[in-house]
Amino acid sequence: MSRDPGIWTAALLTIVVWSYLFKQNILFQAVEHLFVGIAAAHAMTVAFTNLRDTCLGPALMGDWAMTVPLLGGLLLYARFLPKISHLSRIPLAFVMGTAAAVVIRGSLGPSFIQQVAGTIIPLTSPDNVILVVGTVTTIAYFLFGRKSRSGMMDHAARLGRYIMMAAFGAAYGNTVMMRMSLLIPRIRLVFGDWLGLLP
Amino acid sequence: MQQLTQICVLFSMLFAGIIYTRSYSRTGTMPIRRLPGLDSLDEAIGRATEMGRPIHFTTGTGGLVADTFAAFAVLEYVAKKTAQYGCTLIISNAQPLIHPITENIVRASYYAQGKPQSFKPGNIRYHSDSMQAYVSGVWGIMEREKVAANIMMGYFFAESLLLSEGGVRSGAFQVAGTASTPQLPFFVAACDRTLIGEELFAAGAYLTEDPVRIGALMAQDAAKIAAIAIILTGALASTVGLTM
Amino acid sequence: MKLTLASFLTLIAGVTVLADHFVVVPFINKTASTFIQWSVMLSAFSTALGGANILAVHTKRMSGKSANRGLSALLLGSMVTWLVIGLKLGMESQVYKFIWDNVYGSLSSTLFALNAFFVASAAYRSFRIRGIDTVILLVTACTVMLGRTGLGEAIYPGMPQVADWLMRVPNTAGMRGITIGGALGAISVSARVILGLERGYGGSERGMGVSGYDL
Amino acid sequence: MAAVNGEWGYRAMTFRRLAVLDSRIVYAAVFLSILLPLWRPLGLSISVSQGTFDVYEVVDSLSQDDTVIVSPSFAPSSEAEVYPQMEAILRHLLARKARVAFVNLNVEGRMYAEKAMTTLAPEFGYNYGEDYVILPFTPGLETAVASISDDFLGTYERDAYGTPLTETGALAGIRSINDFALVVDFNTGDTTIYYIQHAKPRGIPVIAGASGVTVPYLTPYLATGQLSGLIGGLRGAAEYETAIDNPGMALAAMDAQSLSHASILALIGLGNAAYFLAKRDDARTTRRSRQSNGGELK
Repeated sequence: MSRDPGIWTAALLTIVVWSYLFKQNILFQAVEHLFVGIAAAHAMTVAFTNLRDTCLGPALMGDWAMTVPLLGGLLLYARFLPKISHLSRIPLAFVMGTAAAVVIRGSLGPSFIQQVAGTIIPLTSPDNVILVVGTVTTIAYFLFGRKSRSGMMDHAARLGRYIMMAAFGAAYGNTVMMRMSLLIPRIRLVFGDWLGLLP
Repeated sequence: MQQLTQICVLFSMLFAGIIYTRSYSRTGTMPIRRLPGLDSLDEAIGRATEMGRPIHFTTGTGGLVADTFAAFAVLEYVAKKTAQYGCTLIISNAQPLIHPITENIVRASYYAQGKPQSFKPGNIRYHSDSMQAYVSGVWGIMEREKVAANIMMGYFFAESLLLSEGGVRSGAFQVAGTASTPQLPFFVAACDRTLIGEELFAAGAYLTEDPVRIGALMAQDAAKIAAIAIILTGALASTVGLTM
Repeated sequence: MKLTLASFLTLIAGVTVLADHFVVVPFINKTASTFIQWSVMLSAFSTALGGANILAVHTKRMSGKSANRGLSALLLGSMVTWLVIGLKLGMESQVYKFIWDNVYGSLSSTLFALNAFFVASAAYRSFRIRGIDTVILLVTACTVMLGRTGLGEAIYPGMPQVADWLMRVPNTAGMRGITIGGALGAISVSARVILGLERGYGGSERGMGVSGYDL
Repeated sequence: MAAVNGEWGYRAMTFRRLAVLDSRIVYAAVFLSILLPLWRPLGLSISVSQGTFDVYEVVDSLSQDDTVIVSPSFAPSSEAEVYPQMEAILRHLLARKARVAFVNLNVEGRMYAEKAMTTLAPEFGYNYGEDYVILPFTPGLETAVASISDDFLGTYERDAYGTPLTETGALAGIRSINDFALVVDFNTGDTTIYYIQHAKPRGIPVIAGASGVTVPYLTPYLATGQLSGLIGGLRGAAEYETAIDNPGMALAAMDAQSLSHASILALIGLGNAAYFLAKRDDARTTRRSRQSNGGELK
């Protein structure tokens, strides 16, 4: 049995989390609240440290470019003052615009054009045929118009649904191993490092 | 060349979107087929109202990405319906930036339904940006507040299965939607209904029947037909030895 | 289309960052990267909004007669203590590191590892021969699971190859189709956000007259 | 409810109960099937695949004069899969008497290097500084790899503990990346691809250990020869332990994997059987009650 207070803490908490599997209980609820408290405080500490180094510091040193996010950041808190609460939309609107543009940049090339281009392959092997047919029919599944998905497209879409199910099944089976491997270190901690039962 | 193709795709989609929007505004006939996954949202809301128990909604730990934008449209719909039926709506957030946005959406929806007094800011909750802490917080809500329906729309990471199995344990009816391909298999296995990939993006158009969204959805359809045509022609051409 | 300061900012930010992707103009490239940097900082500022929400929800619960008063007190207590330790002693301090490794670290990896149990219970519940969809799901999942351990090889030596093939061909095809559709949806919704159209306009038959979500 | 009391109805209840088996039984099955083999390893043998054997061959061809870069670039979430790979390959490297330089592209890298060498160095008589060196964390991922490949000595003046590299015997003969014999990257991300793009063109062979999820992204590079070998997931680690004839944590964990997979498959089978029987009995009960009710359904 271990004498390390760190291992004791970690092992006991691990057991409390496992107890949730048996039944929701007061210990788990306590741990849940403790956990959210620590995580939220950690996020704030990290955010504050980052802001101090990258924004507040330079802004106070006279870097004008950093006074803009500083003002914007303060505007976010305007929502707590009923009279000027609408001002908090301004920084959010700015972030939404930037984020949306970043999404378009990432989706246009790698997720759309390159995926389409990657499917243009010679139909010389059964694998290639399945790849092309599978991709095309899956795309057909996502046709939403009444007109665009009729006749042949509807049959294609049904095949596409089956292809997707095969993809989901395979991906599920493939992940099982990784998910199982997550449990191994936890069991080693409780039964090995803490209780000293494992070889 | 790459950039040029990208610009062409972007502008042709915009252009097609405008044309389809105009034609829909003129004719007014709904061009979208029925989407059972989205109809199940009404089922979820109805069930919760009947049982007199709350609905839980979350956008996952994904930040401000496209899936989350699409989820906002679903949230707007759900918030309006719950305001209308007097059912409690609880929202869990993992991203601090998403938190004020969801709050605004729900507030605006309650005002639009003429029920500003029913809006409770305390029902929109932030559980820190740590995935596991957020998951444990959501479990707590689902069990303690006896949630009748759990709606998960947005971009999810490994919390997908943790959240949905937690929902199963508390007996909630679950509808999920995401375009995150690694997480889709888990939602499909664990939830009652799943919006797969682009179906989530169709939600806004389908639920609100907003002409702009419908027009854009039809433009997406046109782009998909074009993609199918390009793939098939290209593949056939390269089979017979033509290269581009 | 009503142009407000907010929607104007969305448009400017969106168009600049998008233009940066297509053109090489030093001014635009510089502005775009500044914009992205600012957005990151604004997200950091918003963290305290989350903290404020936790504070508001739980102080209210503590002042009420709710049965969970103790839990809320625990949450606020741990949050405040932790914040003080983090800001005062710093994240490099011994106390912070001890709790970080043994409390936070242990809780997050154990919670994450619950996935091992859930991946089994979800499979047990949903891989049922109910219709053609579930049959496909069941067969492919079980084949890949078999192929990934020595078990499958014992039944049929080619099982690992079959599993690899399932991952390489049907899985790629299906996921690629979903990615292509999803990308189009993403482009379309993001373009609407930039243009201020995703705020909803007009009414509809379902009586869901859209006021738009204001940001 | 007449159905419960009837002969068939009773059986249908049993099957139905099985079909909606309490998930706690599923959890218990998973838990035991992982715990038991860790406690008492079954020692199921596994075959060594060609891919793993290729890696073995590359490492086995090293000699005492060779210096190798080992890069623990994995994250704690995949530690269970990738760390055993690293330990197995390190054992082999140390048995070949190769000198090792740990390059850390992740914050956690140094921790894993220290953890591995704490047990392995005394076992193989390795001394820090003379036989192996741990280099400091280098941020920047792709830029870090590019900079190491361009100018190794420029990137590193000191080791992770602040000792100038000129004072460490292990790297005495190293002027640039070309003086290394091999790069071994243990990854859960794109780091192997960075080594392929930046170190490989300078003539250094690259081999990799990867988590199961990452393997599909790296296999294309094997076919083109840009990657000289790849071991994947826990299974790869177990195969490597078999290849070097040193059964370790991966083989024990592999037993746990096999058993847990088997129990999930068995549960799925059981669930389906129960579901079927319950459905069949339901149909019979309905038929019988229809007869007794004069053909009327309730």
